[in-house]
Parts: sequence; C-alpha cells; structure tokens
Amino acid sequence: MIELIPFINILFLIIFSFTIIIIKKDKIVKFMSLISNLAVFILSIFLLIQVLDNGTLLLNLGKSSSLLGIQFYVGPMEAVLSVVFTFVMLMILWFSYSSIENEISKSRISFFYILINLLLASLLGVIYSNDLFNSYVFIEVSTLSACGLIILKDKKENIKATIKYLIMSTIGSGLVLMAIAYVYSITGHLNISSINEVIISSYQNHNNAVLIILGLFTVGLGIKSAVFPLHSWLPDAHSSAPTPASAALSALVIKVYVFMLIKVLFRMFSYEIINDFIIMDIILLLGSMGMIFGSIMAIFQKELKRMVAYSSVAQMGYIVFGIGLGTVSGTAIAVYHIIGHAVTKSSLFLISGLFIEKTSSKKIEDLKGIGKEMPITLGLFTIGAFSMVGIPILPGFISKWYLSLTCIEVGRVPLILIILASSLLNVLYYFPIIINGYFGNENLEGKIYKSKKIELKRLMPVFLLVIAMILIGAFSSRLIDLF
Amino acid sequence: MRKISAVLITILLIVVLLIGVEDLPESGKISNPTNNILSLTYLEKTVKETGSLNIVTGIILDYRALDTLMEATVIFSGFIVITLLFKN
Amino acid sequence: MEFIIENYYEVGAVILFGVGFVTLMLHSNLIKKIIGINIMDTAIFLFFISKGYILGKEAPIVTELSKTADNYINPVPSALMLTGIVVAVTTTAFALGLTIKLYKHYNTVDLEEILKIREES
Amino acid sequence: MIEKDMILKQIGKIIIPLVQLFGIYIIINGHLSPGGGFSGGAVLGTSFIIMNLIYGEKFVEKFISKKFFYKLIGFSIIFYAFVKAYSFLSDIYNLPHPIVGEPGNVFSGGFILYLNIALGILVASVFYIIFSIFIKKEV
Amino acid sequence: MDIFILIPVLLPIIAGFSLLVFKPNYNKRNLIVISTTIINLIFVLFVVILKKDTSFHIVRINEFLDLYFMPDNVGKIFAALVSTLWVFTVFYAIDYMGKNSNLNKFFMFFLITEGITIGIALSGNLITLYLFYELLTLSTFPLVIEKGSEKALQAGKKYLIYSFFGATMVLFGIILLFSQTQNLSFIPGGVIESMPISNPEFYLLIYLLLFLGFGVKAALVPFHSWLPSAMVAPTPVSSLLHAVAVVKSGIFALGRMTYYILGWEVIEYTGGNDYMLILVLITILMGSFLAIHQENLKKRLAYSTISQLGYIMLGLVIFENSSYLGGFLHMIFHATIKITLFFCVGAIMHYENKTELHEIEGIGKKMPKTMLSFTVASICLIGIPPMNGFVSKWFLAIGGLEKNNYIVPIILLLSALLTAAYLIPIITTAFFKGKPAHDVKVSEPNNFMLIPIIVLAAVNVILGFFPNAIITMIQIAASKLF
Repeated sequence: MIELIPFINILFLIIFSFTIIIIKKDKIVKFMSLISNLAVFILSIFLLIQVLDNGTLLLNLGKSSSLLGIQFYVGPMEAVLSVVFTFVMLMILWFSYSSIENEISKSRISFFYILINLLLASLLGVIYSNDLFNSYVFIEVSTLSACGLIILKDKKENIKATIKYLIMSTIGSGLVLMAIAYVYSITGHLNISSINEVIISSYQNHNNAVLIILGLFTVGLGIKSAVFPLHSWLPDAHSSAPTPASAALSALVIKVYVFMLIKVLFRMFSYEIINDFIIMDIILLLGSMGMIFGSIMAIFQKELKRMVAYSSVAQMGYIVFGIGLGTVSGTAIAVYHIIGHAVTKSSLFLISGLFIEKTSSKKIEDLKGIGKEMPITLGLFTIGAFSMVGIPILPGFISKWYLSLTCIEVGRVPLILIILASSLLNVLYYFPIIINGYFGNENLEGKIYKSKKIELKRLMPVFLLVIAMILIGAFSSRLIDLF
Repeated sequence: MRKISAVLITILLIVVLLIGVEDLPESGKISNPTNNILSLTYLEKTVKETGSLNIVTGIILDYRALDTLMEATVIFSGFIVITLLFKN
Repeated sequence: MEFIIENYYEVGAVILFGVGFVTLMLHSNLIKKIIGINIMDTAIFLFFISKGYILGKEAPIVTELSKTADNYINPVPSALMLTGIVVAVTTTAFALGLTIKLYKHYNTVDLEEILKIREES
Repeated sequence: MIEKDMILKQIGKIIIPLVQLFGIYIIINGHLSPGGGFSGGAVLGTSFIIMNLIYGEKFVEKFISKKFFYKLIGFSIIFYAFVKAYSFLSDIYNLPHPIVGEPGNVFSGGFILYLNIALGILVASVFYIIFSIFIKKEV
Repeated sequence: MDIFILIPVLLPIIAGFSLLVFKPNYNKRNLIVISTTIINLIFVLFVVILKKDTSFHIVRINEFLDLYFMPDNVGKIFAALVSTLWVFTVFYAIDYMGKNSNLNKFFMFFLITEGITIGIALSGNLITLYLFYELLTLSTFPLVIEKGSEKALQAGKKYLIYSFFGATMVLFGIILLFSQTQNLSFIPGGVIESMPISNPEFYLLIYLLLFLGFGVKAALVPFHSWLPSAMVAPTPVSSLLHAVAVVKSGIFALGRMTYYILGWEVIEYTGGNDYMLILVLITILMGSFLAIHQENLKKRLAYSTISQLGYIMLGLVIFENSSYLGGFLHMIFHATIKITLFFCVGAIMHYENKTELHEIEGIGKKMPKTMLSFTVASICLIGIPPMNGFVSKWFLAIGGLEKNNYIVPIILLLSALLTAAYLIPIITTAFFKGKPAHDVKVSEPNNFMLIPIIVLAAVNVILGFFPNAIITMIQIAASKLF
C-alpha cells in the first residue's frame, strides 16, 4: 500500500478539488482543504521514510509492464521535495485560513482552494512522474491553475499580468512539446529511464538533434521558471497576486520546472553525455546573469512585493548556476537551494503580505518604523533576509558555500566573485528595509499601536516556516548527502 | 525594429529546427527508432488486454490513463478558471 | 538537402511552427496572437503525428481481427496528440476569456496599448 | 435580440437531434470505431451551442438548466476520477473489473466505455458552459 | 566542565535579551547591567586561570560549520581585557547616557556586543570567528546609530557597508583556503602542513584577501574612513568601538589568521607580508598626519587610533618574537590608554559640551583630575619611558631591527613625535590658556564618571612599571610560534 503513496497524493488532491465545487459553505471548504493537505503532508513523510529505508521507489500505473504504462520515479530528491512542498503549501493554507477574506471577494474563496489543490497535485505530479509527456500534461495543469491564482483578484493589472504569463508560458510549453517530439523521434520512448538507455548508445548519431533538444528544453522550461532573460512576466504576476497565492507561486511553482530541467539533463541524458555539449556553459552563463541582474533590478524597486519577486529571479539564478556546473554536487546544491529558498521565500512573501495589510500601502518607504508596531514580524523578516544575505548556519550561506566549493572543484574560481557579489547586492536591498523598519520613526505619528495578540495567532505558520528554515540550515549536510 | 528582430528570431528558430530535422531519421520507414518494441507491444496487446478495437482509445484510456485523467483535469481547471474570470 | 524531400512532413511542420511564431511576435492584436499560438500547437501536433506514420500501413483501428500487428502504424503519437489537442483547446479558451475581459476593461484588444497604460494604484 | 431566421429554425429542428445522436454514438462506440469521449463530447456540446445560437438560451434552459450543467460537470468528473482510480487499483491488485469480453461488443471495453461516457458528458457541458459565459460575458 | 567556557559568551547575551523582555526601570536596569558585567568578568578570570586546555563543540553541523570554542593564552588575554574594560565603560555609560529614551534597547545591544566580542576571543576555529565577526557588525550597528539622526544613519550605513565588504572578502578567502586544507581550526604555526611550493600565488591571494578583509575592521588605510565618521555615536560606544570591541576584534582576527591559520612561514614564503608592511607604515604616518589637522577632539582621537592600530599591525607583518610581543602588548596598552583619553574627552563633552580644541581653554583648571589623567594617558601614548606605551614600542622597534629593517624604527620615532604633536596642544590649551586658576571654581564630573577615568589612568602607569606578568603570558603563547 505504501508504495502507492505518490499516486494517492495526487488522486486525493484532485478528487478533493473536484468535490469542492459541490460543497457550498466556505468554512467547510477551508477546513477540509487544511485536512487534505495535512494528510498529504503526512503521507509524504511516510513516503520519505519508505524511500530512505528501501531506496528508490518505482510505481507503474496502467498495466503492470513499465514500458506500456506511466511510471512514477521517487528517489530521495523527489521524496524530500514532496515533503517540503506539501509542508510549505500547508503553511500557506494555514495562513490563508484567517486572512484570505481580506484580499479576495467572498464569492471567490472556494475557487482559491480548488486552484491551490489542483496546483499542489500538478506540482507533485511533475516531481514524481518519470514520463516526459505525462510531465508535460502536469505542467499544463500547473500553468492553468497558477494563472487562476493570479486572477483571483479582480483588478486590471492582474488580468494584464495573467495574459503576459499565459502567452509566455504557452510558448514555453510549445517548445517543451517540440523537444519531446524530437526526443521521441530519435528514441521512440517516453519513459525517461528507457530514453536514457537508448540515448547513451546512440547520441553520437544525432549530435545536432540532441543539442537542439537540450536547447529547446532549456529555453522552454527556462521561460516557465523565469530564468533571467526570460523572466519579464514574473514580477507583475507574482506581485499582483493575493499574498498566499504569490507565496505559493514564487516559492513552489517556478522551482518545479527547474527540477524538471534537472531530470531532463541529468537523468534522461547523463553527466557524461551532458558535459560534451556547450549547453551547460550557456546555463551557467544564464545563472550568473540572473544572480547579478536580478539583484540589481531588485534594488531599484519601489514596491515591497515586486522587490521580493525580483529577488526570487536572483535566487533562481543560484539554482540554475548550480545546475550549470554540471556535476553531481552542483545538482545537489541546486536541489538544496530549491528547498531552502522555497521555505525562505514563502515566509518572506507572507510577511510582506502582513506588512501591506497593516500599512495598507505597497511602497517600501511606507515601511519606515514598522518595527515599532510589529517587531516580531519584522524580526522574522530579518531572519529570512539574513538567510538571503548569507549569515552562517542559515540555508543561504550553506548554498553559497557549497556552490563556491563546487566552483573550485570544477576549476572555475572566478565564478565565486559572482556569488559573493550577488550576496553583497542582497545586503543592499534587504537591509534598508530592516534598518528603516527598526530605526526610522517617520510613519509613527498619530498611529495607535495595535495589539499583538491577534498577530501572534496569525504568525504561527510563518514561525513554523522560519523554524523549518533554520532546521534546513542546521541539517544541511545530511540533506545534501541524500541527493 | 521589433518586427525585424522578430522575423530574424523566427528565421533563426526555423533554421535551427531544420538542422535538427535533417538529423532525424527519414520519416515513414519501418526501421525508425519510433517503431520499436513499445509500439509493437501496444499493437499486439491492446485488443486482448483492454478489449477495445480502437487501439488509440485503448492506449489513452487504459495504459496511459493518467494522461487522460490529467486531461480531464485540464478541462476542469480551464472551466474553473474561466468561471472565476467572469465571476463578479 | 534531400532531407527536405524525405522528411517533408517535419519540414512543413517546422515552417508552420515558424509561421505561428512570427504571427505571435509581429501582431500586437491579442486575437491574432492567440491564432499564432494555435498555429504553433498545430504544427507541433503535425510534427508529432508524422513520427508515427509508416509508409503503406493503416490506422490503428482493428477492423478484422485476423490482421497482425504489423499492418498498423504506430499508435502512440496519435494517443499523445489527442491529449495535447485538449490541452491546447483549453488554453485557447482561457486566453480568449482573458481577451474578452481585457476588452471590457480597456475597449481594445491591442496588447501594446494595454501594456502601455500604467495603473494608478 | 433580432428575430432568428425561419430557415435556420426549421433546419435546426432536423439537424440538431441528428447531431446529438451522432455525438452520443461517437461516445458510446469510442472503443470500437474512431472517436471517443472527447470528440463525441465536442460534437454534443456543439449541438447545444447551435441550439443556443438558433433558438436562444431560454430554449436550452427548457431542456437542461445551467445549474444542471454545473452539476453534470462536477459529478461526471468525480465519477471519472473514481472509476479511473479503481481501474488503476484493479490493475495492481487485480480486483474484479467489468467484462473484457470478445472484442466488438459495446460492453467489452472494461472501464473504457464508462470513462468515455463520463468524459463525453464533461466535455459537452464544459463546452456549453464556456460558450454561454463568453456570450453573456458573466457567469 | 568544559561547557563552563560558554558562560562568558552566553551570559551577557541572555541578560541583554532579558532587558528587552522585562523592560526594567532605571535603577533595576543599572543593577542588571553592572552585575552582569562584573559577574562576567569573574567568569572570564576563572576561564583565564583554568590551567588545562579546555575546548568545547557547541554544534557540528558539517565538516566546516562546527561552532568550536578553545581558549588559549591569546584568547584568554583578549577576553580578560575586553571584560575588564567593559566594567569601566558600563559605569561611565550609565552616567553619560543619563535617562534619555529607549535606553533598554541601547544597553541590550551593549551587553550583547560584550558577549559577542568575548565569543570572538574564545572561538576555536575560523568559521566560529567569522560568525561572531558578522554578528559583531550587526550588534554594534544599532549602537552607532543610537542618536537616530540622519547623520548617524548615514554613518551607520557606511559602517555596515564597509564591514560587509570586508566580511565578503574574508569569506572568499576562507572558501579558497578551505578548498585547499579541509581544516580551519586554530593551530599554532598554521594549518598548512607543507610549504606551497607549487602554487604560492594562490596562497598569496588567500593571504591578501584575508588581511584586507579583516583590515577593514582594523581600519587599515584604504578602508579606514568608516572609523572617523562613526564618531557620531555616544562616547562610551565610540570608546568601546575604537579602543576595545571592533577594531581590536579586527586586529585579533588578523593575528589569528596570520599566526594560527596560514602560519608565518607560509606567508613569508609567499612574501605577502612585505606588501602589507608598506600599507601598515602608510597607515601609521597617515593617521598621525590627519590627526594633527582635526579640530574636533573625538575625530583627533579617532585618527590617532588609526595610526596606533598601525603599530599593532606591525607585530603582524614582521615575523619576529619581539615584534609579536610588542604588537600584542601595544594592543593591550593602547586599549587602556585610548579608553582613558576617550573618557576624558567624553566627560568634557558631557559636562561642558565642548567638542572643539579651541573651546576647551582653561578646562584643566575647571576639572583638574580629569585633565591630569588625560595628561598621564597621553604621555603613555607618546611613549615616554617608563610609561607602558614605551615598552611596547621598544619591543616593536627591536623586532624591526632584528629583521634589519631600519625603516621601522625611524617611522616609529617620527610617529611618536607626531603623536606628541597632536596630543600636547590639547594639554597646553587645557592647562595654560584661558582665565587664571583662582577665579575658576572646580567642578569635576561625578564619581560614576570620574572613578573609571582615574583608575584607568592609574592602571596605565602600573602596567608601565610592571608589564612582566603579561609579558610572560605572551611569551608562553609566542614560544609555540617561533
């Protein structure tokens, strides 16, 4: 029974989200979606234990032969990622339990839960699935539900952001499908493992085709995951969405496509093959550009949520950089950074949502003196910012450190300068918020200090996220050894 | 200027894809890698295992049924999203 | 260049893909952009389907059970593309819905103009 | 609301039932002949769309109300998901499943027939709902 | 029993946070702060007299990130110095800060900074030291901008940016070093087993990165300009920043890096210390020359700090037993001297609110005890025998001569003259200018402020006469190195 868990997770979430449109009352919907996500989280923990005990789990759906049906491949990476994703989504739902009414109208609340469940199901599907076309379909579901999450707010800019996002990501999925067609035509398989077997023997015959396949996958998935030059849709989309939605989008959705890229590069092809092609250097270049320019653009932002969104462009740069190093350790760091950044960025987004709700303004300069009004919240924000800047023991520092070590290992020492420069740039845009928040007194005239009780109750999920972040930093070596 | 660059990008894309096509095996040949054990197994097993004469339907609704489930989910989510879009 | 002859399905599909792409790039009219996206998708479907075709064999629908497996073409691409078509249709419907909504808001379907208008907020 | 043309109405009286029959046929025979849930559902939904275009929405409401379409969507897809889940489990644990008889019969496709029907209903109602939303520009 | 050595680090931090939590009133807060510092001093002294080498792992996260404490002689001396001076500063600060607003926050960071500085002193490997080094920046930042004015915020931002720039260079160096030697713990003579015959440039790069990076906090000349502009902080803070906590932490980290991580043989092999020697000499002269032109007393003292830090760094770039000894001694002596000078200037600022040189005419007749101790301290700093400044400079000069490096003693003499040139005018203006003595009524600062000043001045003199106890301790540490 326990080996069915990946399938059960997805099916459970899908069926639950189908049933929501029959349920009328919002309170039941909220409560049940909390329960369902909790159940999925617990199941994922069981799955992780199972995988750690008896190794990689292969689940064949359809008739028993793995060739004919669709295969789920759950290794340690997938298990850990599913645990982290379900945890973050659970926290986001908990946060939204009390605060979602403030942002979207009453009649749309049940839609939010439908879309969140569909989104989580499709993300888990992309993570688990070992079948190219199946992953493509999952990606489409996740794109549609992500668009739905953005238009939850009935504002003009949301619709503008959504049409941008939709057109860009349609191009992206078109390229991905084209790449799948090429792969199928030179191998005749869709199962990633079988493709790998075929391609290792025959890739010299199709050098151009393989290079084009790699390029198409990189560009297509790069558009969807906002790798630097292709990121133009991200800031609008992620900053205009309601807070829990943008936390989910920025923390989870864009990561999944990168993980898909990892699967394609290193499991469908393999490290030996992949390093014969120039594509790795291009990916490395994209990552470095993202790390620098994402941070630089984040410095010039006036709105808090836009700034955080641009900083996730920079963080995607780190992940892509780790992939582009093209070694096992580089991939491990990339996945580790996916995990750490998922937790950190979701907490940052939720906290900025609290700020915006309190000050009823999106501007950064309106946050001066916020620390006197909500010190604990700003303290949590500070911890998150420290992780971004790279204070030791927090995940950001760990990823930077291991990335640098991997750079030395592959003999590209100058790249360390890029990593350190981008962490300095992080200082430049995160610390002014904290300093002005704690030591600036501008916005405090004539403000009554609100009571902190209600805050504490609503801060619980953020607390848990930050604690999880510190734990992820503390057990980093265990995690990285898993991958 | 944008238009010119767009046209250039498109031509580049077409050329690149054509280079890829040149590398692909000639289409319609029985010896292509696509006509491998996989498709033969489908063709042989589908009728007696699923009892559907339409092999394509047999595949999408039985062997690769997760695709079809997700396809139904795509339809559903499209319906949800459009309803949400026009709800006021 | 003989590959153009022997792979004319794929060549045509790729050129069609380019046509769709350039339509998407050149026109700022949303409807035309959506049409371009559809052309791209169709091109990919054509490309994929042509992968399953085998010269002189028939569609994988068993008319009399006596025929053996090697009378039929490869059914997998057709099966995949059925799903792909549904996905494309849904995406198109959603894009059209967004277009209608944008037209209600701005009275234009020109994406450039719409993106030029800055929101006051 | 301009008055619709006489010819359209008369032809529609003849055409639409045939179209619907054809759609149902495609759905039912999805596993025996070309077609299947999606194509049949598309035909069926198109027939409703034609009805709506020719006779106006009220006329469609007389047969099937909007609420019922919504209910159809919900229940058909839940039914679909449950049947599909059961079929996966029955593959793995070989639980009892519908007859896979001699090929050619309608009731020979195992789960395929029921899945096709559910998918067809889903597609048809989704098509019609989306169309009606588009022409009315509101839910 | 080893966990005992954590207490001096944790106690002030816990006490500081308790201030934030309980929000005590004026008297309770003073009680907490004073008792914390004194108890901490006792604990530190206990750690100092611990004979056997204790060491303690807090948490070992992975092969590089293990928080590890190992007080050896050097660290013990530094910790004792810090906690002693902190006690004086607390008394002084309580009187100086008075009763103005949000003092709980101020004293919270005040105590936390002490804990973190002692953490730097006792840390047993480079990563722990780096962690506390970053935390030191973060915890002293609120003290710098305590006034909250725009100028203070600007100075604070400058301080923050300089420090993070330095820390980033340090991190770069640490990463490069770790990739070579998978070991970052402090070992006398360095962690590098064999001479880097193959790639000396690589190690030269590491050395330069680490030296310049730590040099930012030690106010090495290209990166010194945050120090004078951080003068906007209240006097107890700036005296701490300049005399004890921040700059000395930078120096201490430099010493750890030079003698316990890279090892002086390796550095001499790469020849990096020669470049650094030039920078250090420039630092000494430039600090003194700039100090002469300052009208503002605190700024004058700040630039003199820069040049004096140059003296200490001489002991880190000339690898001789006696120069090591001299540098170390000067680190201690300069701490006591400079904190005395700052206290006197702060007393003048606080009671007469006079900050410029020309304003303080005749102040010596008004508060003779204060200015007398100022005089004593300045004589020590100039280094007139047998004051303590003389002892350290003597050893430094000897070290230079042993390396047949004749430029060093010359620079030392010249800079001593310059020191006299910027300190004597203060004294003369204070005593021999202005109205005659008999029609000025004496008004000393009250005892909270006066006693620390006088005691510290006395300590300077005593240290000058009997430096042997410290010298022997340092000799023990140095014997492991040379």
